[in-house]
Amino acid sequence: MSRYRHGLGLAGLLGAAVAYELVVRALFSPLHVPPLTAIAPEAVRLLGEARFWTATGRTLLAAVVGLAIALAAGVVLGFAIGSVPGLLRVTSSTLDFLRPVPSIVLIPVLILVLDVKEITVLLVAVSCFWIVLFQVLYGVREVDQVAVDTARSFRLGRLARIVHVTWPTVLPYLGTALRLIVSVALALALTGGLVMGTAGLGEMIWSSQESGEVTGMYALVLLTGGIGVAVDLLARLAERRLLHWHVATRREVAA
Amino acid sequence: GGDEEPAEAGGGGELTTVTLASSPLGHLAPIYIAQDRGIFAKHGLKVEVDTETSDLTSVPSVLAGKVDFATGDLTTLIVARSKGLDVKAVVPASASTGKAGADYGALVVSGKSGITSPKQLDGKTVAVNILTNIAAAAAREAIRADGGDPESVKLVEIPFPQVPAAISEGRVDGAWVVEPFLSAAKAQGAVPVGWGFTDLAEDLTVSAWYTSGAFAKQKPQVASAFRDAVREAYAYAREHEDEIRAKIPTFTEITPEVAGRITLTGWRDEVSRQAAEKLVGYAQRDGLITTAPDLDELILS
Amino acid sequence: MRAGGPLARGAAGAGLALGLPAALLALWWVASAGSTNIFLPPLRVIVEAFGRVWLSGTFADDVVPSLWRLGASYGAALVVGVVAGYAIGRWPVARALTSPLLAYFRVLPAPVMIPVLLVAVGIGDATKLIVIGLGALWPILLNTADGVRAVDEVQLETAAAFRLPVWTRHRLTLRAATPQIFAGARQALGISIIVMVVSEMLMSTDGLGFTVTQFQRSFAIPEMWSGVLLIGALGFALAKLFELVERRALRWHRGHTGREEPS
Amino acid sequence: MTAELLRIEKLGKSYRSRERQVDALTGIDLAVREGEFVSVVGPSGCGKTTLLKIVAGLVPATAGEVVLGGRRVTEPPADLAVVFQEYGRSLFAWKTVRQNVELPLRHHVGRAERRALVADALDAVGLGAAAGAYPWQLSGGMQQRVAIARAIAYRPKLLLMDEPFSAVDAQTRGDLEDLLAQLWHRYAMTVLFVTHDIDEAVYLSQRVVVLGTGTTGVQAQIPIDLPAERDQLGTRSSAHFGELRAQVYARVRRTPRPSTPELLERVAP
Amino acid sequence: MTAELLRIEKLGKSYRSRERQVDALTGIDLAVREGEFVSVVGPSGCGKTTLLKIVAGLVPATAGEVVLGGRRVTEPPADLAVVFQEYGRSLFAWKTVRQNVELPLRHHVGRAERRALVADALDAVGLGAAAGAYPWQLSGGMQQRVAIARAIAYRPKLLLMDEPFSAVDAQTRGDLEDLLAQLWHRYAMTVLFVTHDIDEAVYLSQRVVVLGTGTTGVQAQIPIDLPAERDQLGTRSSAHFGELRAQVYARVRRTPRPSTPELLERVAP
Ligand SMILES: Nc1ncnc2c1ncn2[C@@H]1O[C@H](COP(=O)(O)OP(=O)(O)OP(=O)(O)O)[C@@H](O)[C@H]1O
Ligand SMILES: Nc1ncnc2c1ncn2[C@@H]1O[C@H](COP(=O)(O)OP(=O)(O)OP(=O)(O)O)[C@@H](O)[C@H]1O
Ligand SMILES: [Mg+2]
Ligand SMILES: [Mg+2]
Repeated sequence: MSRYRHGLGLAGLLGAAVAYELVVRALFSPLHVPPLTAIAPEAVRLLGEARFWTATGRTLLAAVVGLAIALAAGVVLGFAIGSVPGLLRVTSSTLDFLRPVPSIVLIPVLILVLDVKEITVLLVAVSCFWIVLFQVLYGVREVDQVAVDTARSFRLGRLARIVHVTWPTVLPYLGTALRLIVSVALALALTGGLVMGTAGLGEMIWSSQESGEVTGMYALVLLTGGIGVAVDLLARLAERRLLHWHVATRREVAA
Repeated sequence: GGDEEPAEAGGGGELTTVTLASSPLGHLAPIYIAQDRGIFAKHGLKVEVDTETSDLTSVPSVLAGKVDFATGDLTTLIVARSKGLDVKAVVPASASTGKAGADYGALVVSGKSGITSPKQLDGKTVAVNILTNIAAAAAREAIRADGGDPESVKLVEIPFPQVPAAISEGRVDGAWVVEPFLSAAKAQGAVPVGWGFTDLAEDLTVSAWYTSGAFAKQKPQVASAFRDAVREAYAYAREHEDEIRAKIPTFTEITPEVAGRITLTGWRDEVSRQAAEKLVGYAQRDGLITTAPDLDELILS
Repeated sequence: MRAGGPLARGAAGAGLALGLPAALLALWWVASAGSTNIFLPPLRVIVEAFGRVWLSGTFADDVVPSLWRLGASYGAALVVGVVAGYAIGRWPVARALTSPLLAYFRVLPAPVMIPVLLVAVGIGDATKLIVIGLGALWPILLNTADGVRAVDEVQLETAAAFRLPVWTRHRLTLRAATPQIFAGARQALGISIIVMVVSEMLMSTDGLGFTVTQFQRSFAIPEMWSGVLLIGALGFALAKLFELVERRALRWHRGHTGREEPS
Repeated sequence: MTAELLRIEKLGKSYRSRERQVDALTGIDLAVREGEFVSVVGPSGCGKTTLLKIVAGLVPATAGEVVLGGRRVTEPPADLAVVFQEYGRSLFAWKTVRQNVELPLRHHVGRAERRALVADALDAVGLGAAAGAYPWQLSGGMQQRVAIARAIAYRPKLLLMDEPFSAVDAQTRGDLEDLLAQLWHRYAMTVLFVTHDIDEAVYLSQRVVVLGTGTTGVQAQIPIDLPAERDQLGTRSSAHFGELRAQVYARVRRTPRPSTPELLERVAP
Repeated sequence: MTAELLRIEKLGKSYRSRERQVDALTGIDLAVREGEFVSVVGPSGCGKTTLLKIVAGLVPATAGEVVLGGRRVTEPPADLAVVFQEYGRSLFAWKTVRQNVELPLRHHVGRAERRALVADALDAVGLGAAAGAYPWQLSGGMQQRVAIARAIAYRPKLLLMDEPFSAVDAQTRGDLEDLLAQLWHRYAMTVLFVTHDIDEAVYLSQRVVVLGTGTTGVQAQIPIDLPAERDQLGTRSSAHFGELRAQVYARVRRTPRPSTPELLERVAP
């Protein structure tokens, strides 16, 4: 089953690749949007370069650190706000106000106290934090009153209720959040390179753009997306292990 | 930053470290060469180039003393100065070659458009990389100098790398573009019709290395040592263009083949005061600033 | 316990909602009052700039185009996200087929896509709409898919046993997934405002993001901060609007999970 | 004698997961005539619900087959109504009681007739006044009656009920039993009825099927030859009722109980 | 005579929402002694579950008060266990059967003793072999027994059970009844037991409380003076059992039924 599923995923990717090739060849000049047949060899060449791996390492590091911060902060705050009565009502307007402020606008201010690497991590962390926070806040609302009543009747404390009742209920929502923030983290780590020149894949892409190396740039984009695919695979494996009891997972395992 | 007084030029002793912030662009070539050839050391300096920077971060970084020198285009520096930001231009980073028809930036149109002169762009859409910098001024001035009305032109922001595609796909009617994209655009059928840099001023300083007023005041020797070293580097560069062209591919993604073909920026020793005055005028006219900055404060004497 | 009419309760609610922001603003006001850092101007100066900039023609010139872009792409993302998310959540084959592909596209940041879109669709609003839409799409799509996947099997079995028409069954499944779809839509709202601002930083001639960027580039720092305030206020207003819709649509869910407060 | 409607042959079902394998049903053979009322009794966990779900085409069997009206069941057949054991979860929380009952009728009957059907069904289960309430505003027994109302308003040919009266009080239960018997007579439905109440099984049905646990299959099929017209007091106190009841009890008692671990499930190695 | 443990006074509860107002309970007065076994019967929707939840401190009353061991109940009191009517929803889907039963014990007893308690409780309800399964892998009756096992493993002082045997077969039900009676004796628990089965109520309890619908309050309290030692066959066939049963039946029959719309709920204007 699992192999079959991965086979389908591969088929999806191949289909998209073929579609891309056809559309690009039909509609675009290879100078502006190169076909895959031109990008792929370039990507393979990049894979052999140490430079590429260093850049990838840097980008992934920023993404991972930012993501970890966001996850920790989002989960802690989300559970606190979501499970302490009244706290949501007090904080919600502030959250709503702060949520849409694009951190990119604040870069000139942030640079006064942080360096670009830290800002990149911060960009990642802030964007992912909001996603985790809201996903947790919505997840907390799924908690079944009967389950809570059961826990309360056995006098499980607030913390124990969070661990044994709220947390597992929120977990599927967090699963969704995880897949969202994994890509957001990568995308923003790249953006850091693109708008601030933070060393890494984003900066390489920027540099290729600035040097008019269109094919090189597309090759980098192709490889970056590859990271996304790999991470998604991991996320799905994790879901099968951690959420095996959840309707969604068990239905698919049975199917 | 540099925390010690520099030794006298040429003297031995400790080198003062200065940090430079600039994106990895062509104008860094003379700096790297100067570093290789010990020109900075000769002036008692050791430079560290921080390429992890951008337009967004360089001015605050310099003002906060996180880096000593950075590059910025002259219009941006003028605007910053007029808003009270204490920036000081030290030495040009890139300059117009001063030769219309052979400059490193130009106003281009599609070869198929039938447009042959800038004033025909009246009422059309023209791309510049940033609306508030020298590119916009250059584009406007090219049209104005040709007798057109820049007010009627719709300026949009398109980053330089996308200009060749935007022109050849007909997404914009004209675009201000610099090397290496000027060459790329020409190779894809675009034709230059205006040379805004030379229209702006005869000896236009396009961008400059600048520092903060505080730094210039506290460590005047370092600032002038840096200026002298860069000037010496430019003198070398003027004589050894091939070395510059060979250097560019080592720190950018530009291929040696392209680097050998593009028009290089001019290297000048002085931030042109005359050009700056003109730019102030344009900036006032285009509504970028309301009060003219004191150019004595802006340009390190 | 139930003292006070709806008016009093409304006032108490407003007090709860606005208390913290008011306190924070006051704190900011005091803390920044003596600031000499040009990048962190006193709130007083920012508020002055706010009046000057936004309570004039700029509002109509910039906020209106931004709002229209936001509305159009958010709406489109909602439709596409729910439909695609439903298909992916409902049919494991669809999920298996598209999962890596979508993971691939999710990673691409807007600045990477814009050059491609520039060539493909040009410099008009279309590019911005697509970029905003793509930003808003993922949370909606993923949440819809996961919400649909998690629909109670007894509900699906009930619908199947009574042989309800296919469309009714799809509608029921979708309805059962609405709590999580709303979570996605809520995420997307915040994200799309941000992406709207970011997308207007490129290739734009108007809009909130454009104006804020211009302020930033021309070192009009108080004006820039006033733009940030406006963006926050906009987000706040849209979030409240969203909540209004959500409260109506998810009342059953509050009741079902035992959170329906007496009114 | 009417024609055979449902034939279950060598039916088997095992649930497999990574850690456990449970043979819920093995070698079940059963035939139900059209218009028959058959009750299924058996110990908790013996596979009654599984059987019903397979007959309803909701769960695929892992062995054998179910043939309904000459057709192999692979998806829910037409004119079927099910009252699920998990009545609470089978109601749609965002729909009112009325809308829940109305839902299956929407594409079959006109608006006016639908209204009448729904109102009648709700009145019949004593929930006329709760039509506008949401399921989560109701007590357990009320929710169960909504599920019953939905099934009877639908007027199915085949009615599958899984412990439909488990959550209502004795008196309501009696009323609902009579209601069901009446409807069955009037609309010539075929009913497959799972219950834990042996008296109820005897009182309502024409045949009681005793199911054994897991691998043991159908233990007994006891025909209930009580007169067609039954009533709570008369029938239940009749001597023949007592005999039949005792007979079923005896069979049930002899059925291996699932509380014995070996029978409850055979955990795969 | 032992001391009074629970006193319920003028208890009232109305559920209010935008469209409806339901008076689930009005003017309930009830006292329970320590170690007493009290059953509550009453028509579906009369407020039994609501009463239990108020006693458990899970739902706030809208009138009157509940005093437990001298303290007004505002939150769940110590040493309380509840078997909820919605047994399915009260089990944690992400925990195995064993973990579900173990959860309330975690902070009270050591690991070894806990293991033993859990294993005993599961064996007692016949689910020893299903300890490693997840609730959704179990049949309805099995789930209900997990909930029972969880409550009895906890050894509460006060045990509230809401139709705890509704989903199990007759024989298992009998066994569980006896198990409960035994535990009640051995651990001197106080039990408040909601059921729809009047025989069961009489068989198990020392007193049967008949609840009326909505505004009608407690209809009757019938002391069950059967001998302390009871057994399924002997007790149930005794003449006195029959008398008591008839007495309760008669009271229940006279109780206004909620199927009458006016009584079911009073919709607020
Ligand atoms: N989804 C499932 N996954 C794994 N095992 C299951 C599943 N559903 C049921 N079972 C197992 O199948 C067996 C039969 O279950 P079923 O629900 O059919 O019993 P039942 O006769 O309806 O019992 P009850 O009277 O308690 O409702 C049980 O042992 C149960 O554990
Ligand atoms: N959350 C709620 N919101 C509104 N009304 C409710 C709610 N819970 C219960 N009710 C109403 O309160 C009344 C009593 O409900 P309760 O669940 O206590 O009855 P019950 O005696 O346990 O019935 P049953 O025997 O059917 O379980 C019912 O009319 C029901 O509709
Ligand atoms: Mg069952
Ligand atoms: Mg109840």
